[in-house]
Amino acid sequence: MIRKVVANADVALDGLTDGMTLMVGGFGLCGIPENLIAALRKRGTRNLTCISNNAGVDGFGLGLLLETRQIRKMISSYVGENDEFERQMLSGELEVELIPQGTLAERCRAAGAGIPAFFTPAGFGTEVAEGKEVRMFGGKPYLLEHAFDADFALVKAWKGDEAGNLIFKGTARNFNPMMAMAGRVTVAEVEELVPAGTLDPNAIHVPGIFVHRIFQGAHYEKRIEQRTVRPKNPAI
Amino acid sequence: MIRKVVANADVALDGLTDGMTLMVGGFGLCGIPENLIAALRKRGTRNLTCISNNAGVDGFGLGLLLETRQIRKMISSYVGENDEFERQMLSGELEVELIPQGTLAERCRAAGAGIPAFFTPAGFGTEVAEGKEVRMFGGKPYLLEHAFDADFALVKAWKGDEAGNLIFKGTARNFNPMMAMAGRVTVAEVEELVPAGTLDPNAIHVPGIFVHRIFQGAHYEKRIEQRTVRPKNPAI
Amino acid sequence: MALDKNGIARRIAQELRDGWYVNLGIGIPTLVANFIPEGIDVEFQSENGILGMGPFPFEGDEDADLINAGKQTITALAGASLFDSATSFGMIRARKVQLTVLGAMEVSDRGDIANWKIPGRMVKGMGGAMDLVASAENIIVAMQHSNREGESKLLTECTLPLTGVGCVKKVVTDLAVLDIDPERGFILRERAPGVGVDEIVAKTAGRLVVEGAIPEMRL
Amino acid sequence: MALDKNGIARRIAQELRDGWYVNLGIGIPTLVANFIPEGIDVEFQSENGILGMGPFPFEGDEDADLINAGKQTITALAGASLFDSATSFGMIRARKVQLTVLGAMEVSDRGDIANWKIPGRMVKGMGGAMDLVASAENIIVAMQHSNREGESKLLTECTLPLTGVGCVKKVVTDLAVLDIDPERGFILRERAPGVGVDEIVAKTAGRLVVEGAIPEMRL
Repeated sequence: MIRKVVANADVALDGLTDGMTLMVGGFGLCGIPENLIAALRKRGTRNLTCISNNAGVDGFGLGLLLETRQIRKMISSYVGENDEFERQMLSGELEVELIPQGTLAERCRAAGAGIPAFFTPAGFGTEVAEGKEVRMFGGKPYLLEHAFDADFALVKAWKGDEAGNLIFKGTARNFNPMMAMAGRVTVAEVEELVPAGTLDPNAIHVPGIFVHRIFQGAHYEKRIEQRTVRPKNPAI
Repeated sequence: MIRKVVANADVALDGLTDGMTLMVGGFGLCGIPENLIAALRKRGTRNLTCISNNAGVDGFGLGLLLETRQIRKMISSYVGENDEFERQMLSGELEVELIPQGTLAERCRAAGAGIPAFFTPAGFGTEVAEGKEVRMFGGKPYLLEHAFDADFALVKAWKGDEAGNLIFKGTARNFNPMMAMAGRVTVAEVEELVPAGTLDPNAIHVPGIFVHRIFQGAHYEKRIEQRTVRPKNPAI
Repeated sequence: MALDKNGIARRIAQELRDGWYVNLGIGIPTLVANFIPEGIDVEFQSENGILGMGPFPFEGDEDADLINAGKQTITALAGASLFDSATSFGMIRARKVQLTVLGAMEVSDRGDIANWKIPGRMVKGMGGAMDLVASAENIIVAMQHSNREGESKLLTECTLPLTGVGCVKKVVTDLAVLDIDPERGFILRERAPGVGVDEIVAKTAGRLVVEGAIPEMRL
Repeated sequence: MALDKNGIARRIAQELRDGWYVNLGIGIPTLVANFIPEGIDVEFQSENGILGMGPFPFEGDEDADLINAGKQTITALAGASLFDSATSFGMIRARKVQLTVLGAMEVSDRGDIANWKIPGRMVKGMGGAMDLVASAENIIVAMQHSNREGESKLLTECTLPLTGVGCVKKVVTDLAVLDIDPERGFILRERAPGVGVDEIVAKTAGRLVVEGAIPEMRL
């Protein structure tokens, strides 16, 4: 079997240098590569461009890398919930490119599928369309969008095996699979790393060919952003 | 829950009429909708355009619909292994459009993902490129290809539930998921139909939203085209 | 009397049809799930990757790995499925979702919508809204008829940066139900209980068509 | 002496590098899997949707749901994964597969390949070949040096309809190993045991570069 297992998050980031473009999986704080973000903060790599649906919150997720000014540019669909982000953006320290969420997902998917460009309806007639080719299909206008190009993809899965195969849980899947497929170097951290042959080959979400390095995360906090519950019926 | 279960293959084809365009899942004889093909033959619908990677063999798979001259046009990547096909093609009774396999898969995927067109490298410089837009990305030429448009998609899965969720087994997955996503009306036949809530929501290959009708096939022959084996070591 | 948020949600819920897949935006749209009419089966999609979304979990059952697009903890119903963001927006663009309900800052009488950006204010992003409005065949906007300054949100032309062009088919506000005919403008269909047509006319800045007697909503 | 099919496959197997994902075409390429050098770990991809393809099943263990792109029954090794055709060609186009080995009817000295269609004969289709050759960075063609009529298959210009343009980097035939430099043509690297350079020159119709002493293959 092809060897992909690395000892820890620090080793997994070998070769990640200043000025690189990274994809970082997750939706809000759900399914983010916590251990890789922590290691990247420790590593101190600067001037990064991050493609990630959101930008974390103050003190967690990508917010940790914003605090240390390691991120030069964010490419996201939604960046609320983050005071430090807002401060840096308004002061001009941080460059921000906002992209419709489906376009963001499809540009990742295109990169991992060797499709350099595709047409999508999102953003026609809005400022997102500025400078983009518009073409009609079936009487409806579409924009030409391009595949992303990322030096590294940092993703988080529930389970993974030594062959690099990944399985996600719940809505923690989100952007992780497409980013895993898109990275020039893809690093996956998993809650549980198992021997090859343990996972059902039918149930793999990301085939190991897309994953270059894999390790079991030392610790997962898995913070919840909006804890919404209903009371248990006391009568039951 | 949204009601999708139908009694059998005959009912499942309600509304499928002469001249329609169908997607039919499978690779060779692996993962083909056997019961739907049989019902379609019984139904006698004619003048069909079939988008399917292959055209079956004499007496099985789509070969059954070729025998009865129900297919006017095949859109495939490979059509060997079928004498009746060859006869009809050479005599001009059957129209054939050959498409690179990856382009075929991606044109199905595009239809199910609401992407009207995309660029792909396959076929540049060959007769496949004739009449198609060529564009350079990163110094490499690509062809513009369009999403398919299919009135019906007929697919076959291993397990399915009442909500229309599908799970495939082995390489019987092949074109079935993308075709399921692409059909204006998608009909899925499954080896085992189970109540909603039985399948692991993490392990679904095709979410039920794409499947309009589902039923458990009455019988599966699952013919093997090339039975290749190695002898069991008698010493063990 | 003008409807409260639950009233708007309750009226929109009447638009649900059996067998529909529905995407509900954040805010008033989310409340629609609480008013599904008897005998109607619908399934909720959340664009971060779930179909068959259920109610909030019981206290103690929250799972950090199971949230909706508003980042709230949720549950999954029997028959639910989970998928990645590309598949999720694939089903949205391919029009497998029959109804999208979302909020807006402004709607024009040709169906344009603005709901993501106010110049001079911190811009948080469009999230999935641009994909949803550009793709959905059936979009209902849930909003107040007027903004906090008392200005109409139903305009001839949106003044804010657009989210989508010519896409909104129906608007349900605290005062009225209006269809949009791009040729003619807002078509007044129903008024909130006790709200007069005059008030709606006064508070609608865009072209408004009032034909015949306008019935009160039945809630 | 010219190599037999297994000899060609054995020589190509020497090109495998540890950690590569490899796609083997039908025919001679399939045989390459039988000659993986000691200490080299590679994983085989079949474009109908499997990574980690293993050998043929034992008699009685055949599974109709587990075949390769040649429609032969196969097995899956530990660590295998299964996927749909769109994902399969996605990984091919995105260049995740490090080596593609396939047969050909003709190859030109600029790396063009023809292997799918002979005018006047029944055309069966290109299958996945056009996607593979247009995408792969590293393509080795396995074929006989001459066709059944004794004509060279290594040409200045392909006469048959093309499968791909300027994509082949290396050709291994029964007589020789040749690299392709689009500027200079076929570069003779090795000759089959006992085969003379003269024979290779005589049987190569395209531009052929012979520089220095040409070693025999070590098999």
